[in-house]
Amino acid sequence: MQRIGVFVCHCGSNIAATVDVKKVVEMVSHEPGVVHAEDYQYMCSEVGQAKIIEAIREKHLTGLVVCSCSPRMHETTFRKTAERAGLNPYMVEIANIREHCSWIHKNMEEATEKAVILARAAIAKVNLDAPLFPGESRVTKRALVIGGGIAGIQTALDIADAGYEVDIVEKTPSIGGRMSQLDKTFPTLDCSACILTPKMVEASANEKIHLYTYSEVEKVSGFVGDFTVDIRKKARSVDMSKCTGCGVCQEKCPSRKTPSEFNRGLNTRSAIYTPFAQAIPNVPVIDREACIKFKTGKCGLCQKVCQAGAIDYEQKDEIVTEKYGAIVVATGFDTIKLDKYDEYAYSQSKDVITSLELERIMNAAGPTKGHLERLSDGKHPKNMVFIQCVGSRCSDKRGKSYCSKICCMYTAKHAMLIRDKYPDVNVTVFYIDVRTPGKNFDEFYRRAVEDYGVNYIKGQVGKVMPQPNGQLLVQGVDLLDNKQILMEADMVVLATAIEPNADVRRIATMLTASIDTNNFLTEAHAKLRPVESPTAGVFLSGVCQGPKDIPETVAQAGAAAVKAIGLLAKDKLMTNPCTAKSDELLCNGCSQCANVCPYGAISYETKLINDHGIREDRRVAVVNSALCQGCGACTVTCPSGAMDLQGFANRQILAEVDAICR
Amino acid sequence: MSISKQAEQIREISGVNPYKCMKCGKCSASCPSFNEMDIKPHQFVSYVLNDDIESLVNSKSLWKCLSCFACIERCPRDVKPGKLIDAARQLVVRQRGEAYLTPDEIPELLDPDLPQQLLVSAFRRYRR
Amino acid sequence: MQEMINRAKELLSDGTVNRVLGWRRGDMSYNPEPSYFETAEDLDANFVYNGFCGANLSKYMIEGSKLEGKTLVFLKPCDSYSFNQLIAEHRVDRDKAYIIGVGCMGKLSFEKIKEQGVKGITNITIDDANENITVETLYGEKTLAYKDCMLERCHVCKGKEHQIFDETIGESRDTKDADRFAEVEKIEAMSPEEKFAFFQNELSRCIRCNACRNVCPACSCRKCVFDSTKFDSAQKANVDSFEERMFHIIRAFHVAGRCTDCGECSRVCPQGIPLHLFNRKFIKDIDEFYGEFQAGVDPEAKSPLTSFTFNDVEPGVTGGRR
Amino acid sequence: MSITANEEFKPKIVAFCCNWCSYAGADLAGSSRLVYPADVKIIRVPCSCRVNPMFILHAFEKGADGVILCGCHPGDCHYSTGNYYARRRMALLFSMLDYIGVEHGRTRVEWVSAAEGVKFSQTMNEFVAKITSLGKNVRLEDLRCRK
Repeated sequence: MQRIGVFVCHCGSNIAATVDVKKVVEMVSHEPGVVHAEDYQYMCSEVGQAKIIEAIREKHLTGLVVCSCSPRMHETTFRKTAERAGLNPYMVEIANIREHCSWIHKNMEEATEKAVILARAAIAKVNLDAPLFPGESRVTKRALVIGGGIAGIQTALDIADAGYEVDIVEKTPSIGGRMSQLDKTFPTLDCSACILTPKMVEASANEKIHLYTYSEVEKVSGFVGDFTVDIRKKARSVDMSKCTGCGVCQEKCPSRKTPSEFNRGLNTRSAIYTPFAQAIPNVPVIDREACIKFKTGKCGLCQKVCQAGAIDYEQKDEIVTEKYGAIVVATGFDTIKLDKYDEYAYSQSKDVITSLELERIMNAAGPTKGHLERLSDGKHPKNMVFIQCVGSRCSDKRGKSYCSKICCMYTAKHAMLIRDKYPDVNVTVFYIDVRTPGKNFDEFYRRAVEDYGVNYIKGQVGKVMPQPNGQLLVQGVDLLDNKQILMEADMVVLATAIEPNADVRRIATMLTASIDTNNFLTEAHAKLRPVESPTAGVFLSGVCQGPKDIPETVAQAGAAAVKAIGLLAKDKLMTNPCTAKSDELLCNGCSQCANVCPYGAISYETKLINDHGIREDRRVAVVNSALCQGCGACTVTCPSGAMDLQGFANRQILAEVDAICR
Repeated sequence: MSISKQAEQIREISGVNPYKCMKCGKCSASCPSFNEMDIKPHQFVSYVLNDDIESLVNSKSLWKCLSCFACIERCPRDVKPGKLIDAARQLVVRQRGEAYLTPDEIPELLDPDLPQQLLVSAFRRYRR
Repeated sequence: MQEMINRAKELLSDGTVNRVLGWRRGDMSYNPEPSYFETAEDLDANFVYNGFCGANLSKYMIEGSKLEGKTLVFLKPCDSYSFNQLIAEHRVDRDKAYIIGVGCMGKLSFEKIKEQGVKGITNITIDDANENITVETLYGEKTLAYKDCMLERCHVCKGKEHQIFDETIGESRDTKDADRFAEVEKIEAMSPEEKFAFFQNELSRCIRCNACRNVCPACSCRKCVFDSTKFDSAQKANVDSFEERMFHIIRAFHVAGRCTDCGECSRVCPQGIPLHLFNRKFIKDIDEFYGEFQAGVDPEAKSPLTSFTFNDVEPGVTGGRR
Repeated sequence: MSITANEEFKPKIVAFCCNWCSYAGADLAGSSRLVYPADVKIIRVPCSCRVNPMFILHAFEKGADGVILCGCHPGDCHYSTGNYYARRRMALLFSMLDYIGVEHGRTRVEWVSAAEGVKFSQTMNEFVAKITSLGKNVRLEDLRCRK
């Protein structure tokens, strides 16, 4: 029989306001095994923990039940407390009487009754707890960064700077990401390429950093400290070791009709291409869908003109398997599709564009060589209308419920740049709210209004109507004036909502990292662990976690790097002792458990078993506790009940059920 | 009937939660009858929230709304001012008792200037 | 039968096998029982194979696999599914078995014979064509159609093909003349009250003798969870209908995806409870939800409960189908 | 059903929640103060695949009126595939319970992510209402346990 101490926390008034903690103490003190019960204002405080330690020592407690907040919050705290008093940390169970009780119930009697029942269930479980001891696992001193945008590059640079090997996997032919598509950056208006390119060069030159461009993560197995990752290096059709990056192949390529991904489809590119001039690596790839040689077998022009003999039509995808201790996800974002927003006429008029498309138009290397012109007729616009919150802050099914965060600032930037370069252009911005929290951000927006004369109108646009003369008729509202507005525009720019890159779902599944309803990766704690995913060893960098601008992305990239470095700096990790364990005497050796194990942690051995005097060789399941993550899939598959999960044993869960149904 | 009871009824008939409104004005920006209205579509919500159903019911807007549903279609917050105004109309119509529109009455009411859309939506709404 | 005995004697004498697993003559003509034979004399005197040899010998090979040398085992077509399933679960050793697939003309049920109003049975003989059986009783002879006396499972026969064998002896007959899931569908169509009453009635007869469990080739655990302290589900002396229900559901769940529908549970139940209705419900659901699956056809195939697809039906949808 | 008219029926409901998504979703429901009836008691399990059909039958045996299993959304399981197995197991178990005449609606599976506090609370409210309308579980309870 255990000697159990029950500690009921008031959590200030968080619990005590709705749960009669004194009554809980009184009720549980009669439970089997309970030899001590007390309550305190804040159990997690130093004083509270000291009370626990004192009780453990004085009453020789063998098990603890803490009735407090969620175990996700303080289970570790109280386990450490127990350990300090010499008790095995796994002899601690938490009854969650805050999140699952006091915070959601209003009636004191009801909440108190429930708190007692939850405490009883925890007591029943502790009664069957057994001391558990963590094992050790090694740490591979190498990190993987998925995504080669500014977030991934910064994370990799920081990790490499600490002296660890780091690989970047980027699915496009070059690193650089979204930032490489931007023309200027707010709030200082410096050129995006000017600040990004040096970082790209630094990443490629760093001997600790290895770039896998035009590559994708194919498979991930293992666990924190010891991930095994298959990387598919897609066939580039160009030998990277031979190519000099002279660009002749791209000039000569006769297939030039493919929409340029980099220029958002506003112009076309050749079948053999680098996405942009400063691409790193500066080695083109052949788009086999577009290449005439691959489609018809005829052509081969690029091979003929390549002095270096780098073109290799025979190249095949290659799978590289690497081991990593930590993985950082930096998969970034894309703009949403606008097919559900017919009212803005995006699909009807070439002169209705997204802000990212405007970035390309404004860029000297873009489709218009940096000249602001209408894509329909090449004419210089006189009136431009910017529409904010297109698809953002929409709680209907068409858009995204969140604020995309960056649009207010980049729109101010666009407006300012246009007014600066072309003072003859009238710029009108329709906004719902202008949101500019951030250092020098509001000043930046005010400059657009005060110094550059940008016309900001509070109110949304209802409809954009393309006219037969090529003009766009914009119907909006000025809410402050209470007037409907009908104005002609030459170009309309939509501040399109951003969303996580479509690939993130696949990657999250491989990493068993969770994603929210908007496909953003979930952080381990919204406030306190914002760069860690709930999956140990997986960290988050950049917009894959939530909308953010460049300074925030870089800051988070650094934070993710620090977390990864902290992990890589360890030689060994303690493993979770709540693993599956097979009872050899009961095991049939039927292999069903191994069939469902996601980690390949179960193997079979033929062992000499002494079953109550019967000695025979039997095929029995053996769990590798370093690989087992403790999901319990095997325990349910096992027909004989030989497989059980330590810390969540069959008998323990049944005891909890009993306590609840009593 | 107390005012707040009316406001409650409007919410019930429309199925709209006016608190969801973020005051973006897209409804007013979309409204073809905006200039005819004394209370503008984006203001409907605050009249309901402020329990001033009286003004809403007595407004010109009540009968100027074409039920074209542009605001309902485009509202990013699922607030749908068009449904609110429709609910206010329902309130009035219900108070009048049996005076629903019947197809026989239509020819008398026909006006060459009447938009076709109004006719269709009138049927959609009132022929029960 | 003689051919089987002759071949068994040959294999014994040339040392291919050390023993023979077959059916031994019982005290009555209708109750042969599974047994080992180690000598030619024993085979000649006691080996029997006829319409009453319903017993599935596969499960005995779990122990047979542990014995010295090879064992000759006779398997009927439907028994061979069970053997394959046991191979899949590493419970029998293929190399320790010499399998002779024996023909099967459908197996008989003593209960079915009695049900036809025959009392005071002293002896039963089967004609060579397996068309009729002659029942000698205290009150005279009676002839019954073979078909009317067959086990339920033979009316939904899985076919004449052996799934695994080293050689075959004898002809088989496909006796299928009913829809395998007709009974299940009938119950599914009942109201919840009728269903509950139906099973309440059937299961109230259970005496928890464990015959179903002991005969079942899928129920081959070294120690059953119902006998284990780990689950707090060990047998209680004071059984009631509730516990029978839980026992039979859990037993059916444990063999779900592994049950070959051999029908042994229903055959051996001394209380005549149609236990196959549980297993067949799972089989039917598995077929419907996850595609047709017959345990014991391919030892390499993954069982439906240890595999999945990304788009499986949701439990809620399933529960509310009707 | 043996409930007297003046005695309000308070169902006993056991909710198995996986540690990574649904338990966190329940926590979020708590920190967002999203009320649901106190009749629901949550048991934390590492993964929905840890839930043995036996646990569910056992709960009913001991007098639970409803059992709900919550796990990560398919595809989002912390252990990659656990909920896919749970989905098959529960599909078959629930179908079997329906087959033997246990009112369906007493068992439910719901996928609730860590971000879905609202869904968790809504689900529990719905489930409690459903169980309350079904009344006391008399078909699966072991009557001896009531003594």
